[in-house]
Amino acid sequence: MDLYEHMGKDLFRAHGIPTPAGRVCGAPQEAAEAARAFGGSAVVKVQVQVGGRGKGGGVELCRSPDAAAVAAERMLRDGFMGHVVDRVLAEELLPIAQEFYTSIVLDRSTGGYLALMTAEGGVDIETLARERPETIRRVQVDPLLGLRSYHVRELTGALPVAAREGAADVVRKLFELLWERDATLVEVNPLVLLDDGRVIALDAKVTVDDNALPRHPDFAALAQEFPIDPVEKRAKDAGLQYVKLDGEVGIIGNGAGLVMSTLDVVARAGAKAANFLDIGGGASADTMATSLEVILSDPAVRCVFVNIFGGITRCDVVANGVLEALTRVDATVPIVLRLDGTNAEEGRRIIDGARHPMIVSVPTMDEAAAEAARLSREAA
Amino acid sequence: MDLYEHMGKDLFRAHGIPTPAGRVCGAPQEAAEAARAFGGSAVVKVQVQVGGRGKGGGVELCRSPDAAAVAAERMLRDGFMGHVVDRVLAEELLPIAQEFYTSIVLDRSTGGYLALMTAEGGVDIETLARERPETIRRVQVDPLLGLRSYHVRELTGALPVAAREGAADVVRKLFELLWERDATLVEVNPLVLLDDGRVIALDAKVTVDDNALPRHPDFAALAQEFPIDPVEKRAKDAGLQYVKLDGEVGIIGNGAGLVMSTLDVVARAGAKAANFLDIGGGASADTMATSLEVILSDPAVRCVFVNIFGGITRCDVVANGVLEALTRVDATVPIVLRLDGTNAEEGRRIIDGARHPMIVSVPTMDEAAAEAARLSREAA
Amino acid sequence: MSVLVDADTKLLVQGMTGKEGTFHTLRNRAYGTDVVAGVTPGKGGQDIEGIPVFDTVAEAVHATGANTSMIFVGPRFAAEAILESADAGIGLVACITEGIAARDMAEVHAYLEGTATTLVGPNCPGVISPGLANVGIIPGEVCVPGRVGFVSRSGTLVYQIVYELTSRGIGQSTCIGMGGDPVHGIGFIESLAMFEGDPDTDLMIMTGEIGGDDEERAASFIAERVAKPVVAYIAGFEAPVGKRMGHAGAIVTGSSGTAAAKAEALEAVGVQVARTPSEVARLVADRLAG
Amino acid sequence: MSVLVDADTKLLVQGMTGKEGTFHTLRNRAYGTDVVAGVTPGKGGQDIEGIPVFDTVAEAVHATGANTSMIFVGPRFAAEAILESADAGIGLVACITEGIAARDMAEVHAYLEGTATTLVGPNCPGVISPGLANVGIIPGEVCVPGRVGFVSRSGTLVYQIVYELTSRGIGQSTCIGMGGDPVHGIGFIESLAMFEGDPDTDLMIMTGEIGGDDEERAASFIAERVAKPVVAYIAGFEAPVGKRMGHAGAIVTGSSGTAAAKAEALEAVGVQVARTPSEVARLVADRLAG
Repeated sequence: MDLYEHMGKDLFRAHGIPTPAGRVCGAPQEAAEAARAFGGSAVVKVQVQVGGRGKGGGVELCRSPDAAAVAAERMLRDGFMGHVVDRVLAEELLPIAQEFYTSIVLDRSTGGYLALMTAEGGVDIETLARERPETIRRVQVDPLLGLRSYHVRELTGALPVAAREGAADVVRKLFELLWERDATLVEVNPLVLLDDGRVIALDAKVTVDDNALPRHPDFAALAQEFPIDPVEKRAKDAGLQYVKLDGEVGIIGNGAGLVMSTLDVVARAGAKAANFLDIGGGASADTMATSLEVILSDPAVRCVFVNIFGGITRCDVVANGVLEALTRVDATVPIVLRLDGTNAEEGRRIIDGARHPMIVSVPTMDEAAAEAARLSREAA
Repeated sequence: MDLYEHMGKDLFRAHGIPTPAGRVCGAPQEAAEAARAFGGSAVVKVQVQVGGRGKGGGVELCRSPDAAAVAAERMLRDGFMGHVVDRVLAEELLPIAQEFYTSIVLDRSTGGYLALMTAEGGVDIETLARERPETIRRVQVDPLLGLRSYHVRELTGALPVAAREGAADVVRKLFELLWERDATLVEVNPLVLLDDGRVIALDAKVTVDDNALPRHPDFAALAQEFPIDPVEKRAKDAGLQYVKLDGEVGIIGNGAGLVMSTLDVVARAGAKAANFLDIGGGASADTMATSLEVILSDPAVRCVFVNIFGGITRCDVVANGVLEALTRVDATVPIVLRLDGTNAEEGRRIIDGARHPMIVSVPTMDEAAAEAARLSREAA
Repeated sequence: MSVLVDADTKLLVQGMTGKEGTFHTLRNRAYGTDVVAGVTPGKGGQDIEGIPVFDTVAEAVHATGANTSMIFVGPRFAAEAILESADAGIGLVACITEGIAARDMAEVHAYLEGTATTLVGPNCPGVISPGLANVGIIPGEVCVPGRVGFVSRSGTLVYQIVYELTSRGIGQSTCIGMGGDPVHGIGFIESLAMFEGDPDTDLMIMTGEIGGDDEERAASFIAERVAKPVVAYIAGFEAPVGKRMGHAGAIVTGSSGTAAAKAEALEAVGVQVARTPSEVARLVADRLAG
Repeated sequence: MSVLVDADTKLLVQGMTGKEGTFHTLRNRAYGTDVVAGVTPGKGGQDIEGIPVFDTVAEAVHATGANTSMIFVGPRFAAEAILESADAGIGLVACITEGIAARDMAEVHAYLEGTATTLVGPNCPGVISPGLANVGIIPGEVCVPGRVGFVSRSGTLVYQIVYELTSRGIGQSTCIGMGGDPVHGIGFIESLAMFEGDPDTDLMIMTGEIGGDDEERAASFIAERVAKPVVAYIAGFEAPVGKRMGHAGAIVTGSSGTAAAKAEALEAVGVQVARTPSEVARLVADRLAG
């Protein structure tokens, strides 16, 4: 779970990491007031769960309260790169001497943590990593040892002497935060040295491990604040993994790998998937009914491809689930059903026996994808 | 550093480990008062830095305040196995259902910690370990992981079901104590199940790592409470390792291994060492003078064997140190001086040139030991 | 004719007395796996259809000689269950449990480095050596013994692709579901190395998916150390691009994590990359025929 | 003609700028050891008689290719100094520092198990391969090159016994002062194993002392794995018996820890145990002559 910047900064402050003074604003007038409180100027930033705000117009330096109100109004009205914006963060403007970058991230290639620091702030960090990797210091942190003083020394050695002590304090506290709050990423871009010698975090990116949410009830509460599409919410509440896409073939499958694979096979057949929907291990009539409702609520869908490989899930159970679901949900478009694996023949026999007018039963994944593509073209 | 039981129990209580109510008493009357406060009876125990109190008369069950006073008086007067006793611990008597044993110790053979537990309390634990080792559960605890719930489960599986939860709580807290307070041993013998179902620590043995004392100033303060021989104190204050023994040849050497070896060689020559004294790396006149003073203050000493192997220490420096020391300290018995290693010849030349009447210079360790033994026999 | 599990496997199941645990334990036993013990704290002394239950792994190992563990305990306790097995000297642990916190797994991962314990998973379907032993939840019915080694990040793709192989009469030496969690036990490299060294494996299949750089690293390994033919499949060419906040991930791996990049990395070292699951079986058949 | 250190040793000194550090660094260099770097946080960029100082071990390794580290930093920081060297890929660390807390060393010990770093010490005099390299504080003047390997728990006994050997014209392949702290790096077993495998070592000497069970375990190892002759010496037959509170230590080792018990264990497996340091040299001379 990616936290909004202002949430990340609340965590930073709770762990003693210095940040600028700031106020979360839900209306333009609040941004103007914040700017007045900060002496007439403010930085106004959209609060969204994506990066790239600086280049995308999501951050604006405002030299007057009015300018802050105008910026906030624009952001709240227009959103950011397709994301709804329901709040902005207005922060004091500070005199910056130099900009740096630091982060700590769970490194899946080693199974440990990797801490990064560079003195080259204010540039695109991915470009820097590609073109001048030697400018970025990298330190592996063993989870059983934690961040040690020599790690910190190695990292801050990248910075000018004046910033080392302040940056060391920040990176130590970042690791504490990461560890205690089960974050998989903490990133500060930029970390800055101010004219007065302080080192503070101008930005805060924190990603929390979803698997660890049960031990952090406060994060679970935060999750409620993120705007979510009502259809996605319905799927989520039913325990389904659903992501809306921009094609025309609705997809239902069991298992993330198989669903991803289904998207690919449909694409190769010349159509585009309207969604990603993984029902996981369950294939009850309830699950199937909810899945169909979710997908059929998308007006772009011209046909549905239900792709089930029976492993532990038995295909006869799936077949009955689909048929029962269709007594509750109106099939407004054709449904291509592929049942394979455990008890597949019996499942197909059940489907064939029901002779449902909207169900087309096809035995293999490739043929089913071709049929779904054909049907969606016909319906266009 | 071995803590007195009452100090160990203070630590136990600070870490939430249940112990009997108790009072430290410096006078018999205090023990009687304590017994009265506990309802008329008490267990009175000497506070010393050695084990084996139960068998040696160091623990007495007293059924009346008078009996407690009598026991305390005896202990404070007679001491325990040669140790001065300046305090006893009077504790409430509790109804014991069953006795167990548990401990956690730094295990030098693995470099980690080993936790032990057995349901067979009230017996000699070393005998049990030898004769029926299968009755003792042993769990290796990796220092980087700490004591985990499965370790605790494995240990308490040795106990009756009624005691498991209470014992689990105790062992978890023992490990916390050991870790946070840099103990190398925590031992509870016996750990008991009371009639009311509680599991509590009747005894407390805690050994603290001397090397870790700098980070535990409270322990350093405790160390002041242990009675120490004034001669040993003087040596200790001068940074010397000194232990009084019961022979007649005073020993001074550089390095613990060499001093131990010197004791052995003297024994083979037919004499007995009066002490163990390691001057470490230093061989200044000051160090040498203090060492000689310490040793000559022992009336049993009939001659002194100074055994120096010059490694980093140069023998010429040692020779000058010894001569200068003897201008400050009166040599009342002969001194056998063996200088070997770095600059040994020059050192011996300096000694020979000084023609000090009480110094006998001998080039090898074996010959020097023989000479020291001969001189001490002569002086007998 | 296999790696990791075989006829010498003596299986212990942590969390055997739960619903899932019991179901799959009995299923594995029915397949022919030698299931010797279950472990559930507080239930020592009971049994499940004749399989004795112990309070701790150490007791179970002592009593039964178990050498392999399968874990079904809940995500809060599963990481410690792995550590418990490692401390008890278990050589192979297959952790089926889903939802373990990454920090807990990072600790486990670091700890296992100093031990002789191999971990498969977590959040994985386990390992099967067809005809010999099944340790996990891969449906044994879809497998047949043979000489193709198979390792997959995705669980359902294991079933799907094994089914395609079996349908064409291509048997498997061992199928490994390594799991897709960020911190996991053995991966492509360790699996491919085992298959390369297994005299009864002629060809190996690896199926990856978007995210991370496991496939890219596997490609480098194949170039340097693998002589046997490898067929790959990558899922997720059309998958929705994940939202991404920080840059650190991309800096760390130096990889875009896309299916296209992974397929390209593998093809660059001579690995045939199928575009659909059925094409995997076809390529394998062609390769074995050639 | 040696183990652990030799002409390929490229030495880095942690804590080189301190008084002790500087003294022994220059002494080791004068002996012929290739001292390439010093590390002292905050003093990067300085030098000591031409030896460059760095802020971190990683930087020093990167700049100089150091493969061995010697540690003189104070006891509060020495454990981390070992970890820093291990993380920087240093193959051999000799930690001279005395007084490190056992808990810190226990962490280090556990961590090193998963790495390729070998630790000697702490609280030890280091390692010398006479004529090739001296890493530590053993006076090089008392050593001569030869074919006897020597490992000792006690520091001053190293000097004493090497002196006795040299006086008789018996040279040494490598002398290892392993240190006597409760938690330490390589011990008798690892040292004897290295000497056993070293084609230029004909005979080995081990000198132990009272306490612990290192010598007893070494005896078992010798019985099982060592073919070359071993001569031993144990100090402390007459040493004061330590006061002892708890029983756990004795239960753990199952050993009384006395010099007599250790000598007996070694003699039981055919090791000749000398009773005085000079007897060590005599036994070695006899053995080499025989």
